[in-house]
Amino acid sequence: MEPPVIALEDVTVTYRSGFLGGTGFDALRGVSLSVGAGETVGLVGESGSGKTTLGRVCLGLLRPTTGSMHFAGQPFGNLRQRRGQLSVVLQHPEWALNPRLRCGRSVEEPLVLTGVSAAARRARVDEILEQVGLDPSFAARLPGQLSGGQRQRIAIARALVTHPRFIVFDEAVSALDVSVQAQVLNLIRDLQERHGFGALFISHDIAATRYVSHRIAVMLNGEIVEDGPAGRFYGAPEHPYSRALLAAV
Amino acid sequence: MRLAAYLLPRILAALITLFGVSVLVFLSLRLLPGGYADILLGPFVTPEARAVIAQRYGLDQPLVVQYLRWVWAMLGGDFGVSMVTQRPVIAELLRRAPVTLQLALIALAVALAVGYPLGVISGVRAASRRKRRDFGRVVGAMGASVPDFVLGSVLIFVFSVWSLWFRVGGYVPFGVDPVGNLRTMLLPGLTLSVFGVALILRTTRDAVLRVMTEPHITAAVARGATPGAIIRRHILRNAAIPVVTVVATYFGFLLGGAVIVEVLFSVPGVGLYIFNGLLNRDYAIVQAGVLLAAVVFITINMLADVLYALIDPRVGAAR
Amino acid sequence: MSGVARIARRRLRGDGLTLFGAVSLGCLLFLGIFGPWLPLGDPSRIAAGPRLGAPSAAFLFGTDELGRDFLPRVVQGIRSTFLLSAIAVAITAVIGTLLGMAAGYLGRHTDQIVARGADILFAFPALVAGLLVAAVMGPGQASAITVISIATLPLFIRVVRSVTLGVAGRGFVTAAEVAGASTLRVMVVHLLPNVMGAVMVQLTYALSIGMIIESALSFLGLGVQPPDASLGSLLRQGSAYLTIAPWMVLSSGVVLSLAIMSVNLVGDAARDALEPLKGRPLT
Amino acid sequence: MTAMTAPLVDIADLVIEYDTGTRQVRAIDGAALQVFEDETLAIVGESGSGKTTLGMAAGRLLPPEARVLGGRIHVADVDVSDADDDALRRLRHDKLGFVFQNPTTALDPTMRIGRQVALAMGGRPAPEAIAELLSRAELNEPQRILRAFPHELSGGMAQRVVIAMAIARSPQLLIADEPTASLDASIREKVMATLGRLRAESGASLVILSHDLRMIARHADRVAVMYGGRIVELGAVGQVMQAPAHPYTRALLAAAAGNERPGERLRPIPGTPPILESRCEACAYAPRCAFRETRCETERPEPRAFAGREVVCHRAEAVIAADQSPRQEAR
Repeated sequence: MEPPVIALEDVTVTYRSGFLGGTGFDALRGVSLSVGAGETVGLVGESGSGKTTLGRVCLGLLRPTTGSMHFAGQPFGNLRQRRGQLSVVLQHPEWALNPRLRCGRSVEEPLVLTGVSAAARRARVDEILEQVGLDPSFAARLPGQLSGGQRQRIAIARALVTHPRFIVFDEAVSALDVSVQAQVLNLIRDLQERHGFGALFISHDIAATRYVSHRIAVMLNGEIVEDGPAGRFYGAPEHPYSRALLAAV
Repeated sequence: MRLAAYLLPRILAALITLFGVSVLVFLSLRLLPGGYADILLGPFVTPEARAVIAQRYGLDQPLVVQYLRWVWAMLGGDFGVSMVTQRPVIAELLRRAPVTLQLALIALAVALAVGYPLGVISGVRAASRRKRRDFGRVVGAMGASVPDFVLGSVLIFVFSVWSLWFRVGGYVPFGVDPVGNLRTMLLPGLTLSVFGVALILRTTRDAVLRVMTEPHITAAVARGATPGAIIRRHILRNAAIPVVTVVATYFGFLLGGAVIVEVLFSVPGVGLYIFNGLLNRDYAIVQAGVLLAAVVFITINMLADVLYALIDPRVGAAR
Repeated sequence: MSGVARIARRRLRGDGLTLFGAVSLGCLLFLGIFGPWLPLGDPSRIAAGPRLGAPSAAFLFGTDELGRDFLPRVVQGIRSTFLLSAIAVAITAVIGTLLGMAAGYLGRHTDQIVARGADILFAFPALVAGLLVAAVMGPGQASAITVISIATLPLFIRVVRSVTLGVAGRGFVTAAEVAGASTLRVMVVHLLPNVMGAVMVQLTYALSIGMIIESALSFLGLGVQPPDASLGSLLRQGSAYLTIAPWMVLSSGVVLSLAIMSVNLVGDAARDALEPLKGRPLT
Repeated sequence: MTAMTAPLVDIADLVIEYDTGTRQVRAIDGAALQVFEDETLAIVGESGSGKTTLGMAAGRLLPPEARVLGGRIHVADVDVSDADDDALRRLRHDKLGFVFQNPTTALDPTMRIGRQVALAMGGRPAPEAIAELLSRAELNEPQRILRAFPHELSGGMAQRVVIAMAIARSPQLLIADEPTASLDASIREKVMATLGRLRAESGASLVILSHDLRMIARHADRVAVMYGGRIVELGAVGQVMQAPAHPYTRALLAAAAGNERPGERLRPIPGTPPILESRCEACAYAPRCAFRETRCETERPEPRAFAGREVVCHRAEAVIAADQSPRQEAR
């Protein structure tokens, strides 16, 4: 059987704070989580529960204090080794893109970093823009001329342009309006069917999360308190906290 | 507890800064071509004098040892001896310090008394009337742009033609003749304050405008509070936070500006003393004076940090 | 681009003060740059007119104690005051931007070291530091440039550092990091263009501070040395004859103040454009 | 509904534009709305629909770049757009209460909670009275909270403080702008419940501005759907949510995640919301509308009563008819 794209085993992250690092605070405690190819795992929980920390660990931006992390069966290594293999889509559409770069430049940056030739880059950028539902002419625009939904599409195009094996969506639709949110959620589902990447979908919005996810993990105080198929979150999940989250839907 | 956790790193940082400043001051004069003995003694050096100096200051020792001795001597109150008067520099500096302090306090008092209220008024008006053009900008731009020596020169010219009540030069200590003292000190003090008025006015105006963009002001308006009450209860305290920092910075300017104004108005303060030390190549004075000014400035900034923490409850709290 | 121009024009129309600053800065820069080729007379020609002559049709700003025409001397002063400050500030801006970006983006030890370094420089009141520098390096242009750098470097570092901190937390920087971009690439491609606005604003303020420091040092005789003239050294020259020939102090003083003010006004406008403060009325 | 009594809020033909510095943007394009006593009305819409502008206009709290170009706003018999500063202040002080989106910024960061609440109550309330008010807003340990600064409170606690301040003087009208949007999902429901309970106890009316359809369905009596600066559908929550008569309402419900069954696909609305620069002489929704016909693009629809509600649509009949089968579980 193919190893999961990303696998965390008993990961703990401790932040040191205070003068001379006196007190420690566990942002994550003994978290184990794996995401398979073509699978979306939703990660829900309130602010401060450790969702974003977990996302940063999965992206290789933060080293676990203890525990192990594997990428496609291999030890994670560092981000340079993983160029083109993983990417991220973040919350604020207005901050997702460098306002000084034309969108085409933003989208092609991961390709530049993996050493793709200029001609191949241009073709690939046009192709991926079309896949996220944007006209290739958007490549010449500056982010300031785009709506929030369009910017988030560009960000998704940038995340997908190297055919990564793993993508983290960190509150990627939270700042979008209802109708745009549906567009982007559908886009994520369709693109995953097509490209087969593994995804971690981090959100405080359980309704959006269960719509795009195959599995959902619920975080509370740095621990995963429930991890089950998304279908369960349309009915009655086990953990009382999960049910509290669902009450607001 | 919160205050201690906030202040401890700052005190540490201030000590590191102090250390850096002392190293810079130390090195700046020791590493000169010609050597420290030349500097201390001027161009006419006899070999005997050089030997005496070298021994006295341990100039044959490694730099680190020299530095430590120098610091140790200062901790014991020995900041060197003036070449001209052969008196301890620190005594001379301390004797003149009250004069400069008086000058600085006059300037600071005027700057705060004029700048802060005008800044508040200007900020509130600018927010309410949507006008980019208002007196705050004009006064601020002009005050920040006329250098003190230009203003001072003009004042000297004016009052040399029409003497009026003020006097240029002829300093008398306040204790001896309060009125005579003020006659000589008010002009240089006011000259020094103009930049401060502009600085504090601009900072206050910006701070007020910034506070007035915050939702809690809208919330207060929505509760039906009167403009006066909103200004008194919500704006003044919030806007004071950046002003505290700027006042500390202004103090640094005052220490430097004192040099110019004291030279211009012949006020016998620290600035004039250091300047004359420089002209006489009496470098022990310059060295000690610069160090002292930096120490005062660092201390003032520390105090500002404390004040800041008292005004803004968010300071020092975990993010 | 035309959008920026349009906004600039709209701003200027409703704002005479900024317009005044921009126009007078333009005129002063023109005089400073093209002064030597303008038919204003020779600044160093002795006995071109009477000694300490009052302003007249022939000598608009009067003459000095050697009978030199004061107008071309003031123009020469504008040139050297601007030039000296601009050189010092430009060098400082480059160094300060690099250090501030490094401190803000790399964080941790780099941040600590740079921040402490900035604190140390900041602890020297500018003119007091000027005395020390003059003692070490001797009076002259190099001293002036050094003092201006000491005074303005901490400002650049602090502002750039804090702007960098804000930008570094944004999504596009994280995305580039995840894509495997090197630290240098992130700084050059993603951070630098986004801190430039703040750098430009700071540049104008630093320039006005630089001009004040340069002229103050020259006024004290520690900066530009005769026979070269800066606005500060002209004031020094004039202050010796303050009571009998006040036009020397007045003309160079007014021009100096005007120069600093126009730089300040343009800086204010740049900052307003970058970070508009819109408070709400209290009713 | 209490249609017989005079409405507490009466807004008609309201037109508001913003001067963005480069152009005029019309945020409210002829909106009409009445709020009656003792009811909860929700105004829903996406960003840019004009809901916040409408809510703030009721207290004349708009930012200065906003211009009211026409129409009428009466709140508790005060003509808000015409009142002088004093009358306006009295209205806000005695009859209105506002709850803002982000509670931590709606509180003065340098002032202790106790003093802020006291200022909102007016006079010199006893500490017990302040604590009592905080307990009514379901804040445990009011004594500790009194001494706290805003940054020491969680978002949920801060919002309860803001709510307590809003009801401190028993206002007749509460306006809450996205009151739970900045809070964690697990406490949203509780904070809304508190707000609803306090409203019911005091008999005030509550206007909730929100984009969250599901939350509104649980907490409002009537709902007003905004699009392009107008109220396009207005009626009882159950009716509007279960059988929308405006194509935009219908599309919005179909696009919102949360109503779908497992495996079912969301149906996004094609196109983007309009940004008006002047009066819209057609239906603003027409370019995105599945039901549009030629007159939708040439003729501005006016409000009309239809199927027990008010709707601004030429094609409402067709919309209702098309909606006989699905979508029965808006809860």
